[in-house]
Amino acid sequence: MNQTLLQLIVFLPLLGALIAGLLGRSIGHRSSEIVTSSLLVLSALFSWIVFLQWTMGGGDAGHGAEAGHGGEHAFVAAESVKVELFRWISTAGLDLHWMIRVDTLTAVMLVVVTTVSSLVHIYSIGYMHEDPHRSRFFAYLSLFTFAMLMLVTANNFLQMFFGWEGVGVASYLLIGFWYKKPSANAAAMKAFIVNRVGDFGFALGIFAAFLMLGSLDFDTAFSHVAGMEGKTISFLWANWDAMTVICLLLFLGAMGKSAQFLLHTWLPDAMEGPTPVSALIHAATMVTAGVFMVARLSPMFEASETAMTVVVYVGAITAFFAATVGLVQNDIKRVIAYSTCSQLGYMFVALGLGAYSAGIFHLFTHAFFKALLFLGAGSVIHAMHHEQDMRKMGGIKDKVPLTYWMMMIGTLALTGVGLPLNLLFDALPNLGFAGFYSKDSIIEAAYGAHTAAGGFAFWALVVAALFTSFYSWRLVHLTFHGETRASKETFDHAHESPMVMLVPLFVLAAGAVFAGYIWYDSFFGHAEHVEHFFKGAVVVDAQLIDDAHHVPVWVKLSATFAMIIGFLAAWYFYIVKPDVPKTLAKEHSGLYAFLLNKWYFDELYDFLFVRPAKWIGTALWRGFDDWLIDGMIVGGIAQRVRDITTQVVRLQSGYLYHYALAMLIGVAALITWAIAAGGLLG
Amino acid sequence: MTLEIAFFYLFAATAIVSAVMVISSRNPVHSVMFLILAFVNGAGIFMLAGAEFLALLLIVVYVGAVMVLFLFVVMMLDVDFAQLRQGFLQYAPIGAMVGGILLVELIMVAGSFLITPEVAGSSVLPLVEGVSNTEALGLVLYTRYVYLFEAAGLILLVAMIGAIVLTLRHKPHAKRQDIAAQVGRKREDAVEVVSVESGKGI
Amino acid sequence: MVSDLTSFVALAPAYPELLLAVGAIILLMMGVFSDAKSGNTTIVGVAIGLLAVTAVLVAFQSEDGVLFNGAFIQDGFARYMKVLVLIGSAAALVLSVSTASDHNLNKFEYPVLVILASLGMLMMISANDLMSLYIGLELQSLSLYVIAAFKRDSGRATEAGLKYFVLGALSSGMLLYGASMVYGFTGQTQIDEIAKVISLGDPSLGLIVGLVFLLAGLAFKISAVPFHMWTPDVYEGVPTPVTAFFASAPKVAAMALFIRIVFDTFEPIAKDWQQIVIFLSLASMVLAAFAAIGQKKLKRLIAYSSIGHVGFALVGLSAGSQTGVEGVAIYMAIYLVMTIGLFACILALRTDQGYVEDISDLAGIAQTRPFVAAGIALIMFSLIGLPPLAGFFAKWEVFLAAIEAQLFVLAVVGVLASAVSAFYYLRVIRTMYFDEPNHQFINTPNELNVVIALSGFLIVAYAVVVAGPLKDIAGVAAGSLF
Amino acid sequence: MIPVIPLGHFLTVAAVLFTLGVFGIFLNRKNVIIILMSVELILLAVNINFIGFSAHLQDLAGQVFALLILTVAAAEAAIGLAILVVFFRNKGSIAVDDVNVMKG
Amino acid sequence: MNIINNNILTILTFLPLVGVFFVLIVPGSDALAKNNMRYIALATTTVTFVFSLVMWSMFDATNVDFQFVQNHQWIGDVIGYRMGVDGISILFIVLTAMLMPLCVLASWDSIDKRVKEYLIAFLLLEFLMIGVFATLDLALFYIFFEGGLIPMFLIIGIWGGKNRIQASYKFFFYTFAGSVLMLLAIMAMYWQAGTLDIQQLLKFKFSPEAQFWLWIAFFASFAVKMPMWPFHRWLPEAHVEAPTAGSVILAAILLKMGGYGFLRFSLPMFPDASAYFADFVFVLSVVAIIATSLVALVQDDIKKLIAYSSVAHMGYVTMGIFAGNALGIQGAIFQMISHGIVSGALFLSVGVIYDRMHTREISAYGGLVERMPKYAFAFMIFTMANVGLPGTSGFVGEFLVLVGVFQVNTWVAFGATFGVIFSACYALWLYRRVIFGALEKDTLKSILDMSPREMVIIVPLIVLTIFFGFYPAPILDATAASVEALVSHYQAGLTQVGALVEVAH
Repeated sequence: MNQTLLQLIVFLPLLGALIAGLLGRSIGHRSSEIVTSSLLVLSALFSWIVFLQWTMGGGDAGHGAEAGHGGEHAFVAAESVKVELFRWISTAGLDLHWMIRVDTLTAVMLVVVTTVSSLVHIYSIGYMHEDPHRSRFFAYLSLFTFAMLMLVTANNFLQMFFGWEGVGVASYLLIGFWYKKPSANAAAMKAFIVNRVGDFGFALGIFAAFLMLGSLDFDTAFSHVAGMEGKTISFLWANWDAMTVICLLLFLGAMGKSAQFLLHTWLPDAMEGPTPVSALIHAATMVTAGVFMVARLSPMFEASETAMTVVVYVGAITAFFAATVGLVQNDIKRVIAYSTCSQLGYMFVALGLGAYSAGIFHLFTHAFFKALLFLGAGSVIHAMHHEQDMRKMGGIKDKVPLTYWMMMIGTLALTGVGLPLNLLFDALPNLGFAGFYSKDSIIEAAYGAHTAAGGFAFWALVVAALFTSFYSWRLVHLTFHGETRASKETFDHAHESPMVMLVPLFVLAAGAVFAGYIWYDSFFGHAEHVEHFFKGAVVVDAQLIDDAHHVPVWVKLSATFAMIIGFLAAWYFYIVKPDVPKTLAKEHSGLYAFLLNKWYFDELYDFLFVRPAKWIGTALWRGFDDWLIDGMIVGGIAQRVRDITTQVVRLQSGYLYHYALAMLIGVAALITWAIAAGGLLG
Repeated sequence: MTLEIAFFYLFAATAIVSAVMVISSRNPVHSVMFLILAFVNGAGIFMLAGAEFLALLLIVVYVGAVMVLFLFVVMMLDVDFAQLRQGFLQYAPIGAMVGGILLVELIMVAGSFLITPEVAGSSVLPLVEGVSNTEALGLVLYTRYVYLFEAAGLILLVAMIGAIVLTLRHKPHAKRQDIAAQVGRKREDAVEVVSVESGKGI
Repeated sequence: MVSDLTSFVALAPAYPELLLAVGAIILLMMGVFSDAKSGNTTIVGVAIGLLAVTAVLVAFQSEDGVLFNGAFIQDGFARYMKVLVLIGSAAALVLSVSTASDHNLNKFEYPVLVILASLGMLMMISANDLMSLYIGLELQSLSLYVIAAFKRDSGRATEAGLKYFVLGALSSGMLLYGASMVYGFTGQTQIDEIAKVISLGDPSLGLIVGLVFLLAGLAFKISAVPFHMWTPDVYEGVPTPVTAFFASAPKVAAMALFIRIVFDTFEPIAKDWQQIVIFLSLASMVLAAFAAIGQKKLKRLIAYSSIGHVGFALVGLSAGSQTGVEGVAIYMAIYLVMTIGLFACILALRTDQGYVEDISDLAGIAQTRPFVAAGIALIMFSLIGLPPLAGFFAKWEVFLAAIEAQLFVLAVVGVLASAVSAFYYLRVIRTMYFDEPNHQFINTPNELNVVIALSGFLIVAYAVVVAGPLKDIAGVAAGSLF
Repeated sequence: MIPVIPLGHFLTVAAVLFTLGVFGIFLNRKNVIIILMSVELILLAVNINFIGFSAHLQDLAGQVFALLILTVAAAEAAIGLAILVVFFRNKGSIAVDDVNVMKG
Repeated sequence: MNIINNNILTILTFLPLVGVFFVLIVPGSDALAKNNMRYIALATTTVTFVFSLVMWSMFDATNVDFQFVQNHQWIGDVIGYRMGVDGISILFIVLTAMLMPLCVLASWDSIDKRVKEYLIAFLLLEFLMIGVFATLDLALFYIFFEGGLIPMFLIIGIWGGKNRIQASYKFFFYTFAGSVLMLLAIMAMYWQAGTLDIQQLLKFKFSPEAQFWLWIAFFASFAVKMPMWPFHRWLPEAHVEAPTAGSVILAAILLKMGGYGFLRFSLPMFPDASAYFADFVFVLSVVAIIATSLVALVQDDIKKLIAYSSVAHMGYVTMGIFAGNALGIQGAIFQMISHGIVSGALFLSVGVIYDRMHTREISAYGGLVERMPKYAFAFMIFTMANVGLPGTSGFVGEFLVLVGVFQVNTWVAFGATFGVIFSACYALWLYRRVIFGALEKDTLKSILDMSPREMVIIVPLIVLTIFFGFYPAPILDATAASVEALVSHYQAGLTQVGALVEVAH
């Protein structure tokens, strides 16, 4: 494989970022936009070349075939191409290099990242055309893409961490792009800090991994996993199973980045950023980094059953939780954000079950349709003059027909609409939108795992699918159907977006429609195909895939049913009887408020962490530093010194007799002492 | 023997009592007088120890000159004796206590004395039988101790300079006789011969 | 019973003293018979010359020896200390050249008394007998009493003189009482002979008491706590050039005497006097550090500072070792330079109203008189003991000796005291550098500038230029005691 | 010619006189001249010590020392009185409590 | 070239004094004279920097011995003039020399009163700082170490802010009180070992009991200098009140002396005591990281916030050093160098706006990005480096330290890693309040972006921050061999821990 090509894929976005960022003012906005976008498009093209070369032509699949037999597997280095760039941290037993590593997993991610990113770039040309800081925006976008590419091409933990943090910063910058909005600033900070909480675990995981595995290089580290069985690590107060600790710590990082339950709070707030950002970062790419990470580290996770179980539970809970919150949100972007959160939960469930390929598959398809939804939403918002509240929309289907249809495609893909023809005739392929394939794969895998966690996950995911369907259709209905609730002026001025924004939608829509069908076999078809496709890049559990394919029919249909129920409910609530939601909300005001306020997580965290932190900080500052150290100890010493000084100065009374007395006392004391010391008295 | 001891006690007791009076009498003139008394008795003690020359010296030089000087100053300064400040005895207890301790220790030392053989035999300037005290001193003062003797002279010089520089005042309007100036005066200084042109005046 | 007066040549070790004594008398005569106004400066000049010549004579005379039947000794240690004393005295006179008239010191007796006092100091340093010790001490002290009260129209000066005198007399009394005890219990007055007797047997009680009294008397002269009480009052009361003199030469001489006494006389009972010295040292360092903080008057501050520095010097002495003595020797040299320089700076700061008295008068002189301010700042930093200035090396030497003698507590308390003392030194610097000026100053006489520059140079360049040679010389000096 | 009076007697007398002298210095509040006299007392005590030792050691050096002390004491008295006089001229008083301008 | 080669350390150390001389002889105090003095200082510091680079280029990183060694008798046979560098010290010299020209530039306009004294103080400081890192004599080390108090005290006190006097006093006393104890320890070492030559002392084995006390004494000095919690109280004040360049030097160099001291003395000379006290240091370090980060969070003064963050960052350094393994120590050194660059840059950045607005109140700013995009960019880079973002130099050190510490004590690593979160909190909170937000305050409406002079100061630091983030090899390679040697020396010296425990009880 052409190494230069790989380098170009990674560094073209950086080049774009530098040009737009540093020279943006000199070369003008238009040039910045064109330069970054075209570099990105170029990068995307190269990615596709690499992807196709890699998955279709190149690589002989021999290696992957042996990998994975029901959890017990020997390590086999994945087939990959590595391009070493230069030395990084290499000292004292640590030897880390900047390197571009490409295997199937990376190739998939490359395609996702560069494609979505280039489309978002192009879309942004239209979306951001009024913004006075456009070149900065494009610089950030490209910078983000670069960091994301560094993440997915990492060959060691630390480079991954670099990309990980890099995307975090880019996300921070982009969320806070409208720096004048306090809410945007707050959201940006929140995103970064919550992510850092995850990174806290990630970092500790890296340390532990280095300690136990002796290397931070993926291949080397993986090769040592086999010997880890039964090894314990002394962490904090006890000895633990080494791999469990490592994986759980690392997973904490993934939770942060992928907005999983407990660390999800930043994602909805991140919608303060410009919509293209939401599409790119908070739907298609960055948030999936956690999924990518777990997949990338699959050989390690495989070694810890506990960790895997935790992953399943967290994913399932997130999927369910986020879906519930999504039901009642009014901000169009927030709905999609919670949806993203929920879908990430699906992915983690897949990973936790060992169906890595299914998780990646969902990641892959999700990127298309979620980006589509976001960009579509952006288009709506653009049309509505930056109105995001769905309660002030409605009935604009005819005003923005193309956008409407694109959103429809996205919704269909998200809710997983498809015809399970395969159930009827084995020979027939299933037909459906992308989400149909990937989501059903996960649900089936959950059932097929035949574990307690799998069972739990199955039901959580099915219910989540129902909710997904409901809120997705709710969104469509509230936005496009029915009577408008927008002000007259806004409604009248609503207009279709320019082509520069629509074309990316078309492309993504194509992906949302076809991606599942085309790649289903590679990701979750026959186990052999999957293994051949991945070439060892992730662990492929052939047994599980097989089991998943052979679940009962009702299981296979459950997702579709859930989808249909959700659709019907939404139709009833928002088209047939638009009063019902309000009545319901009133009747169950507690539950409604609970959901509307996102289970009160923000308030809880504010109460648990933010305010105590500030309080402790103030206490330490005023109490410890100022009062105790400065006031009591230093000030106390100073005061004692002054006291002594006063006394001593008073001794110097100016009176001769006092002076003489002092001398007398001195001499008497010395004599007494000398006599006593000399032992002459005793 | 007993006589000597008796005299010693007499001298000692008088000296001590006088010393107490020196520091406690209200009138400084009395103090000076008691001091003289103390010195005289001290001289007696000297005498008993065989230091006749010093005993006489004490009376002649000290009583005769220094004490008179004291008396002179006391009279001259003409201080107001009556005033006695408050807080006089504020520190007296402490002082008395410390002084008492010191005294006890010093007396303890006095009791502890014993002449070790080495010390007794190693005298530098043994008192020679048959040589009077004065003669003995005279023999060493200008020879062995000439350095100290000369230095003592310098000390007296300092005392002289000091006393003069501190107390001598040239009153600006007092007229003093300057013999050198008188003698050195020449005719030219005193007499001016002026040839006056007639009719003009000086 | 032979006198040493057999030949003049035999007196070679005492030539400097003879020169000074004769010189003093000649100067006195010159003063008496010269015109009061113009003669003064000449006499001061001659006196300075005399001291300088003597210093040179001391420094380069090769004759060591014991004279006058053991009353007088000239050795390396004496030579070193004498040079310091003479430099100190000469410098003090230099400081008075153009400032004397402002302080009513412009009488010919002043230089004469300074010379006589210096002579007394030389005699103290060379004292090898309790009697010569006493005589030297009194010659010095009496001259100093007079000098203290020299500005006889000033209430402060005379009060200072009176206090100095009374307490000085008391201390002399104590010293004498001690001397009598030592004499009585050893039968000797000569220092080395006493040591011989002491080493024969266990020290008797009387000897110990004698030692304490003797050291108490000497502690007064070096103004070690608790015999220091006169120092601040006297330093404040007497005219500044006199303070400069008091703070420099006599301290060195008394310290030299102290060293000689403890090492030559009481060497066999080192344990006993070490205890006392440690006590004096601790008390001086600590008390001075605290007391100085409360001072507003510059000269009082310097007084406490000098008390503190005596404490530090005694740290070296406490060690009771040759390195310790070497340390003290170096310490005194550095202390002398710092003191002289400091007083030069103070005398250089004259306003229309008079000389600076309060520390607050120094406000902002960094801007109006940067040269002098820099001088004071340097000296203050040096007094704190901050490297690379000379003061640091002074402390280095003495504390090193203390550590070697394993006097850890003393050392720790010492350095902590020096940390506390930094506070008041810094206050002076702060006033000069951080505050705004509030006085106009008139120009500095040239000789003061020279002194400031010279001492500043020595302080700054000490490490590079002076340290090595001085250490060698001090080593030789200390060696002669052992 | 060992004197019959035991040395302890001399030393005791001297000690008492010395202590009285010291007492005189710091108990006295009336006037400074008494202090000067106390100093003289101290010197007397010292002299008694020397003389006593001299006699018992059969050694002349003590007497020579005492002689020097006498000489110096005279000089000291002269200077002390001179200082006292100038002080009086400035202050108009020689009360001990008035010797108190400088303190702290 | 041989002469230079043999005397390069002397040249480096004393070059600033040449500058002092020339500044001194510039007559007058008018604008022209001031400018001349500034140019002299700039030239001197630049030349020094060039020399330091020359030295670095001649330095043989594979050689663990001291290099460019000079060893002469000086004061008696006690204190010698001994110079030499190894991998541990050389970079600090380069860092010092590098920052000085920037400091001179940073004070170009902002210091206009008593310029002569100011420049002299700075050049003296440079002399002393280079000396600290270059000397191989313990006493000489102390001389340089402590001598720095003088110019720094004056710099804070004369050219500082409102509370400068209190700040300068605090700075002085904290440091002084700590280091006098070290002075005694130095003497005790001389007494025990009979030499002050660091090379000899490194070979000398102190008894466990001696180590115990010596360690404490050295700790007293270095802990204050670092500063370690709870000896840190002087730092916020000194930093806040010092003029910009003073803060830079304080944060970038003076703090490093403590770390350098630990590395040079505590660890190799008192290995047993170091091992014994390691847990103690760990606890303090963790507390420092967490507590001061939290305190930083609630500051309303920009410089104070950065100062507190410095304390937190120094926590990593102490922790890494006492981890006692190569990773930790490498990390600690890197962290110090990086912090030197980053915190220096942060203070310089604060100086940029302080010069314009004369206030350090965070609330006085907001929305600066509007008028000062370049500045916002620079500040962002440094903020991120402060946060420890990978790709900036701030990350490498932190990472290495934590990896190293994790191998020794997971609790400590666990606690310290919280710093990752907190640093993000306070740094971004600061950034948000100063740079972001709407530009509402009238006073800020006419504020100008960085001038070319300021660009010259800031840009090199940006470049270095990022360069070392991506390619830390120049630093790591320079120190690697020496650190390995240090670690093996330390481990070899660890034979008597048990004995020391007995001593302590």
